[in-house]
Amino acid sequence: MKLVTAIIQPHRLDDVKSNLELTGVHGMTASEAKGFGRQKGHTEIYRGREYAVDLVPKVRLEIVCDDADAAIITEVITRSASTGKIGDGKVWIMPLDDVVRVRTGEHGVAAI
Amino acid sequence: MKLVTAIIQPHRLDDVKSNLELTGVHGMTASEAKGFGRQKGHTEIYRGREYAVDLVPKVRLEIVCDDADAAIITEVITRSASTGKIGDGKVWIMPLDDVVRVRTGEHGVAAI
Amino acid sequence: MKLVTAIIQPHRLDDVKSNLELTGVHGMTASEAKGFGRQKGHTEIYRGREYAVDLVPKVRLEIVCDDADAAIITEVITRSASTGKIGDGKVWIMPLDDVVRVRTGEHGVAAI
Amino acid sequence: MIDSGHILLAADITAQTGFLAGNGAWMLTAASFVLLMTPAVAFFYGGMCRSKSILNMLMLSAGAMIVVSVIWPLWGYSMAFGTEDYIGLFSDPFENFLLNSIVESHDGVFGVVPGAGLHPESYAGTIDVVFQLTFAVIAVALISGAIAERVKFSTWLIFVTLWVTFVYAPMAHMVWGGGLLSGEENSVSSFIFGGNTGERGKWNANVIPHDFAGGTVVHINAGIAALVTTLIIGKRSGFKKETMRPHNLPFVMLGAFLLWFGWFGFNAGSTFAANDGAGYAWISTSAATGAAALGWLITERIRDGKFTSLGAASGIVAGLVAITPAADVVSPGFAILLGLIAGALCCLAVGLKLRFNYDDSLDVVGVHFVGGLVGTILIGFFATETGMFNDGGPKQLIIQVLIALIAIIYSGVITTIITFALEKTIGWRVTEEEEILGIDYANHGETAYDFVASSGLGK
Amino acid sequence: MIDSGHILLAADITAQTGFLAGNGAWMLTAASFVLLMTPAVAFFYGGMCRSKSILNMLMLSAGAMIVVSVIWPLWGYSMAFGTEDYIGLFSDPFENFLLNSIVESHDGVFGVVPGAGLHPESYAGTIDVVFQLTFAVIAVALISGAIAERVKFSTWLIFVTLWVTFVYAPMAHMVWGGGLLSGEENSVSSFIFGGNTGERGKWNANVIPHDFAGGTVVHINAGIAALVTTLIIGKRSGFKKETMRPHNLPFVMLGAFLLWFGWFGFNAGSTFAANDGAGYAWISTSAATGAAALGWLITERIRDGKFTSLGAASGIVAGLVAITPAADVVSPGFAILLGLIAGALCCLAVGLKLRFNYDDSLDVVGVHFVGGLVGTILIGFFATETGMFNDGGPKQLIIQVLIALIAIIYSGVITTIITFALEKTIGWRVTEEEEILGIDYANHGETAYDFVASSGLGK
Amino acid sequence: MIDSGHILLAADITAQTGFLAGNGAWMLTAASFVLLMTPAVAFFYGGMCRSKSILNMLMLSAGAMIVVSVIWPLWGYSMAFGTEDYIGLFSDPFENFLLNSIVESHDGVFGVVPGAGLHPESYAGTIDVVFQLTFAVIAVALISGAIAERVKFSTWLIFVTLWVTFVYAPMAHMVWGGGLLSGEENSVSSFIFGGNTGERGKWNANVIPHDFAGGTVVHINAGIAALVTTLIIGKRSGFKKETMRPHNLPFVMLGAFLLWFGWFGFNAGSTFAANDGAGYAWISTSAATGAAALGWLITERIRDGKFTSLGAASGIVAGLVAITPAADVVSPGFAILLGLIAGALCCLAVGLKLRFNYDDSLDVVGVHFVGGLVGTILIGFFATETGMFNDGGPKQLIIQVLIALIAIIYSGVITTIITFALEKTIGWRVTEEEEILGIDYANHGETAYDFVASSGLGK
Ligand SMILES: Nc1ncnc2c1ncn2[C@@H]1O[C@H](COP(=O)(O)OP(=O)(O)O)[C@@H](O)[C@H]1O
Ligand SMILES: Nc1ncnc2c1ncn2[C@@H]1O[C@H](COP(=O)(O)OP(=O)(O)O)[C@@H](O)[C@H]1O
Ligand SMILES: Nc1ncnc2c1ncn2[C@@H]1O[C@H](COP(=O)(O)OP(=O)(O)O)[C@@H](O)[C@H]1O
Repeated sequence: MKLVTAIIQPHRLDDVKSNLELTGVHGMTASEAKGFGRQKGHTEIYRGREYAVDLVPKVRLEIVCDDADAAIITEVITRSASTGKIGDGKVWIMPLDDVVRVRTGEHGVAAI
Repeated sequence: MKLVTAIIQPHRLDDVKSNLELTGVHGMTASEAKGFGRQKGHTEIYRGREYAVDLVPKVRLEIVCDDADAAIITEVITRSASTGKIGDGKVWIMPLDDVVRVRTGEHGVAAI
Repeated sequence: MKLVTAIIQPHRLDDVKSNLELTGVHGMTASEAKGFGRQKGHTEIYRGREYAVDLVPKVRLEIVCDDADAAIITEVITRSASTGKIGDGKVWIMPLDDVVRVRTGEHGVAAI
Repeated sequence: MIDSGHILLAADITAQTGFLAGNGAWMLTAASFVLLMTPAVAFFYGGMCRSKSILNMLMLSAGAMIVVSVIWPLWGYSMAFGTEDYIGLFSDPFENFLLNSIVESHDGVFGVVPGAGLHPESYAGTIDVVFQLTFAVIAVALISGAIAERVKFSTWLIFVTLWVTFVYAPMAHMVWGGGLLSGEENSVSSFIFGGNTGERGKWNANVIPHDFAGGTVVHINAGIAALVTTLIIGKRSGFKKETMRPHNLPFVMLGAFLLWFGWFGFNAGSTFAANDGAGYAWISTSAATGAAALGWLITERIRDGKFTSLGAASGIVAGLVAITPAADVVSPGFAILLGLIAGALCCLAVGLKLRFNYDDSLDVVGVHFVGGLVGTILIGFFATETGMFNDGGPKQLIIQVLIALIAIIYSGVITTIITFALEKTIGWRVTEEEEILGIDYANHGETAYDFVASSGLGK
Repeated sequence: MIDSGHILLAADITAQTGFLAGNGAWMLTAASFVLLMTPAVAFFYGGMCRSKSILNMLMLSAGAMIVVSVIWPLWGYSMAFGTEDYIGLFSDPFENFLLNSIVESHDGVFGVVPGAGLHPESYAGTIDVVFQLTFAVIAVALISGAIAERVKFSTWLIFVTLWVTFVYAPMAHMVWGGGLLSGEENSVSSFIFGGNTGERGKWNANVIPHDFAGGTVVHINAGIAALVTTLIIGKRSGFKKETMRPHNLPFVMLGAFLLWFGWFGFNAGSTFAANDGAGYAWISTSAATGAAALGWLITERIRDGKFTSLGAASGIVAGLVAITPAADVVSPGFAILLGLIAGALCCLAVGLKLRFNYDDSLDVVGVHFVGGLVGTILIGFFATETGMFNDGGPKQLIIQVLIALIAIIYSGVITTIITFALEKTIGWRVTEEEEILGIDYANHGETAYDFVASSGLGK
Repeated sequence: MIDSGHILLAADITAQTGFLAGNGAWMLTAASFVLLMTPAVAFFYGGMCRSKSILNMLMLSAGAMIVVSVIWPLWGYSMAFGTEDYIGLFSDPFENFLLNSIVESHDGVFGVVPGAGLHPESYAGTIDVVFQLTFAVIAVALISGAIAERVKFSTWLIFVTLWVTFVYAPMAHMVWGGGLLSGEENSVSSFIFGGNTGERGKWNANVIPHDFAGGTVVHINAGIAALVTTLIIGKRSGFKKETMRPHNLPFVMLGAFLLWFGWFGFNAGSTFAANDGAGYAWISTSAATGAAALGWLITERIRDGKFTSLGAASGIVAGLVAITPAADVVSPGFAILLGLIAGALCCLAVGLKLRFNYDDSLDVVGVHFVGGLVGTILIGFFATETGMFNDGGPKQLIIQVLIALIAIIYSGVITTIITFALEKTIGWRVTEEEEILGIDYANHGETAYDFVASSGLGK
């Protein structure tokens, strides 16, 4: 099994989620993240002093899947999250030893 | 070494934590997450308009451990986090190349 | 490729970030986390009742890199994040199958 | 021989000026209360937006306070409450430019209102300026809810200036300053229903339009302006696709609570005296407000199954709005009825924007326009002496509908002109990208909250 | 010949009505201030709950405002302050149903209170209605803190109606309306200590129970009701296992600050006139409040090693509560002493619930019941003329203890009946699962905050 | 035969005491408003700190309210407004210790201020105590902004006690109590410009320093004290390295809004009567405030390209500060001008700390010291009769500069002594580690917010 992790623009989450559902992905875990990269942050001003915010809000998605599905999931995310602008994010794929469903104790693909 | 990642119901955190401690786990990292899966979210209503919240609050736990302990840790988490209701979460296990303790620079099992 | 994950003290983030930049790391993803370990939390008091907070605020950093760079990145983080006090955190390294840049669809090292 | 006339006079003047202090104390307080209503609106609205827009929402209200505080003493008060009348629409902006004749004392005595002589309802003229100022501030601030989260702050500041000058001040003049919508000789009402000149040359209209504390001047006026501006300025990016839930409901409640508090200045202050009438207005106001919140909550419970806090807050505001024109002429029983009706109707009315597809973002039309209309018209039925349910015949009702209509037309037309003019010149909207990223950063270079700075992730 | 009587009369009436304006101005203001205390309580309590319960907490207070605003003009005021007395417990709810005789003017003049004639403490009767209304609102709102985070909103609305009708209005009548706990002829005090009929048939009791602004009527009353309801309704899921820390301490402080502010209306308003006595009450109030906060903070520092902000906020409230019955009869020095004692005692008292295992969630018993009791009883020692430390003998002390006891019994019994009746019929609690998920969502279908919507994670 | 003198007298006294009620009503209200300004400052400052310091910020203000509420009736009022004068600096702290002579009524009548006789500006003496109390509270609370996020709470409480006793009360005496900086015979002004004894032995100075509501007594005084304390106490860890952005700008706005509201009590209350003068002061205050916010925003827009909400909030406060000494003597036009100047200057002045490297954390010097100075000095130009732009010659300007200077020296020196004494004894700072972890936890053992408890991560 694989774990696909994606860092995407927050406003792309809705589209990515619905496209993944269409592809047959029925579960995922999301969390807030802050990105640092080529995309530069912004500068806020407080009483005349500038305050550089170089961490940009991102959403992190984690999806556990069967080996065979990793590529297509990666593909769907990449396509739906892309706006063509710097800062669109990354997707990476990691090998998993096992996955368990807490409720039932099922292991492996059955647990996804 | 292994990294055990668990997505659990927030209100199970206390029990999971104490059971892990009993099992001899002395460190872990927790973070907020939002889950999407079989468990459906809820609907909030604002001035008559419905607002579907389909991301459900979860807690993510990450535990670095010796290869040998991964199974038992997974087992303890699964048991303590389970309520039998849909949405109890997942646990997954990944291989690690190495782990370092920042304070001392120790590597491997000594760093856990 | 590798994924280096670091759990560090929040107030070390600035230094770690700038040292990583000096080392040639141009991207990373950060997120909030709460640590549990040897470092004990603190006790708050509300109307005479004590309230033990044993989860300590931490920052999680994730950096995708070429196999060759993992060691040096780990080294830089360890050095810059260390204060010598209990609770300085952990760094761990995981193997990656692949990484994709969302914007362009590039794979592998080119995507970092 | 003692000079009884003199005794009477001396004692009388001192005594009457005793009223001045009492009424003045209440009017100063009431003015302060009403001023607080604009911050209250700011939080009521601010809590309802997304977290990326609250600062801007607060700034739209703050901008209204700032600009109107400056233009009101310049020409605003003079245009609304001067002595000269131009075709029933406004008075001379230069007559009291910078309040020159009001802040000058004559033999150590400033003027009093209303009228020239001292009587138990008198109070200092300078205090009238500030009381009226606070009404102008909130009227324009209300509009901001309809165009939330998308407009340039600089355009808003100019809009505030123009709208208070060309819409609010004239409307106040028309209704309260003896203009077209008042009961004076040159008014619409006198034209239709006639009247006669009474003793001392005072005009007695047969039917007098009733707008106690600003159902027409403030709420219908701001409500229709809200509709017009949102139609011209257009929808927020994502309207109807995203639900845009309130980011901070406790702030919405804070706003509603402070509005309720401040509204006692608005309504009980509109008797211009600390007398039984003020208490009467306070009673109607709280009774109608409680009832309207119940009306809204019950409607919601039936339709959606829940009593929401946003509903309670909205119902409170709807009740306050609806009782505003009527607070001095409805008995407690009718006040409760009026509140129930207003609460239920406004609850249903906030859905209209989805049907008719205009982005009245925070429901200014549904609450203020509809609420103001309900109160203004129900006077025709409920008013103590002139309402149909009190054997008053239909004349009051007719005139109430009429003044509402004229106000809608006047405000609608002039607001359209102003809004269009700004649209075609400096423009109203920030770019769509800026809007998505957040109007707070776009307009003000700031973000509202930073709870994580200590975690190092704030920057 | 001049008619001197007439001159005197004319000047006099005008002059005296000059007082009406002055007192009216202050009483209108005071009523508004007291109304604001309920939102203040809402935030004081709301900040203390967990983030999943704040909306409900705010709604319990809002619900009190909404319901009481409607029932007070209907029958509440009449039951508390009517002219007829039923066995010393309440007056006729229909005498002034919908305030019918109060809002009718007779020859253009509304009635005044107190009494019939005009004198320097008079003010308009309509204003008295609203001032008293605000006391009823806050009294019942206070109770909500004891049963926070677990009850159905609909049950609460019914409880508010019943409690104000059967507990608050009678209690106000008993103490302030000439009933059992007053100093009138048919009172407990006159029964025990006697009295005589003075000039113009007015009764002079030998000992008069003293409850200036509501130590008994509001705080002991609400405090005991809080204890009773929490005992019947039961503990929150997780009580004593989880610590349930306040989720928003700045809101708690906001609430405490606004309470302090509003309490000047409560106490300095309870002289019913804008005179030196009002200033005197203001002084006692602020002195006792400052001292009580010090008392609480010092106790905490000794016991826990820290001066907490929750402690400061709680100490402020404890001081305000304790000085309430006594503000007009204690010198500044005794006010400070009273505050110190109340602050320290309440600080210790909030621990009782853990020992005796009842879930008075936000410490209504520890602060209002104990604070109210401390103030009521210390009058027996500190009161200017009648207190033991001022050579007054023990009679005042005895009667103070007695009225407190009777109030506890009356309120305790009737509240028990009401709470039980609701428990056995519609029920009080949401399900445990709903409670764990959050009462806000269960009751209102909402969640309070959404700081992350812009990150896309809000839904 | 009728006794006309008696008639006149009777009617007159009743009539004049009619004023007492009216003025009293307004002064009680104004005192309450001013008391609310300190919580307003607390939120204004609290929102500006980092989330780990807001509770402490709120507590510094709360501490000021608590301590001053206790020491003011003890000796504070007596030192400032007693009848005896010690070398023009203060009056006898024991004369009215615990307000003994003020809270005693003589034949049922308490004393009134000002002066002994009844006249239209009279009001009850007890009310004067509370009005003055609220000024002392806010003056010392203002200082806390300069030393935010780093000092021990216990040291602060002692500082408050000493500063109000040795700096505030004397300064109030000097300016308003007939001391050195007043226009009395033994004042600096009379020494320089002379004067003469008029009828009834009253002194008429040729030039009278003007400080209407506390430009010198409150703002210059607190501003210079802020500078001195921050210089002695030292910078926050991370000053100039980290930018330390405001963690909750809506709270900053809330604070600014409540300040604006409360300031009507401050300024319109400083006429001590509910008369035309109060209305006049209200007008100047709102005009200057609006203009100052515009001045600040325009300056920012030119310099930084944005209209920030922090700028609007700061500009509002700068305007309120600057108009404080002048609100009764500038026409609306000059009020606007004064506001514009103050807003622009303060906006520039808050940058000084970075250039001169002192950590005036929340810009007390830049806003209050500079704003107070601007208003105090501009009186010399703008004042209605005595200002240079109104043909008044330079004398008023000279005396204004002089009193400002003397106040700076007095406050600077005594504050230095107090601050140093505390530094050398109990110490001011928490440890650097505690400061980094957060002053809230270090001082109060609490953290402000917990939005995630329901996620189980709160502990
Ligand atoms: N080496 C990396 N490791 C982990 N995350 C990264 C890395 N580089 C970039 N990211 C994440 O991807 C986001 C986008 O990267 P950025 O360089 O800004 O744009 P792009 O990927 O479009 O070239 C960053 O904000 C960060 O969250
Ligand atoms: N494929 C997946 N990848 C990652 N996380 C998942 C996946 N499926 C489910 N989850 C996480 O597990 C949680 C529980 O899953 P859900 O399908 O609702 O219930 P259950 O696991 O009990 O069948 C989800 O809320 C989500 O956080
Ligand atoms: N086994 C573990 N798995 C994952 N994270 C861990 C583990 N042990 C510790 N951590 C993380 O590292 C942080 C520091 O660990 P701690 O034991 O307190 O100190 P140190 O690493 O200096 O010995 C913890 O707060 C936690 O976030």
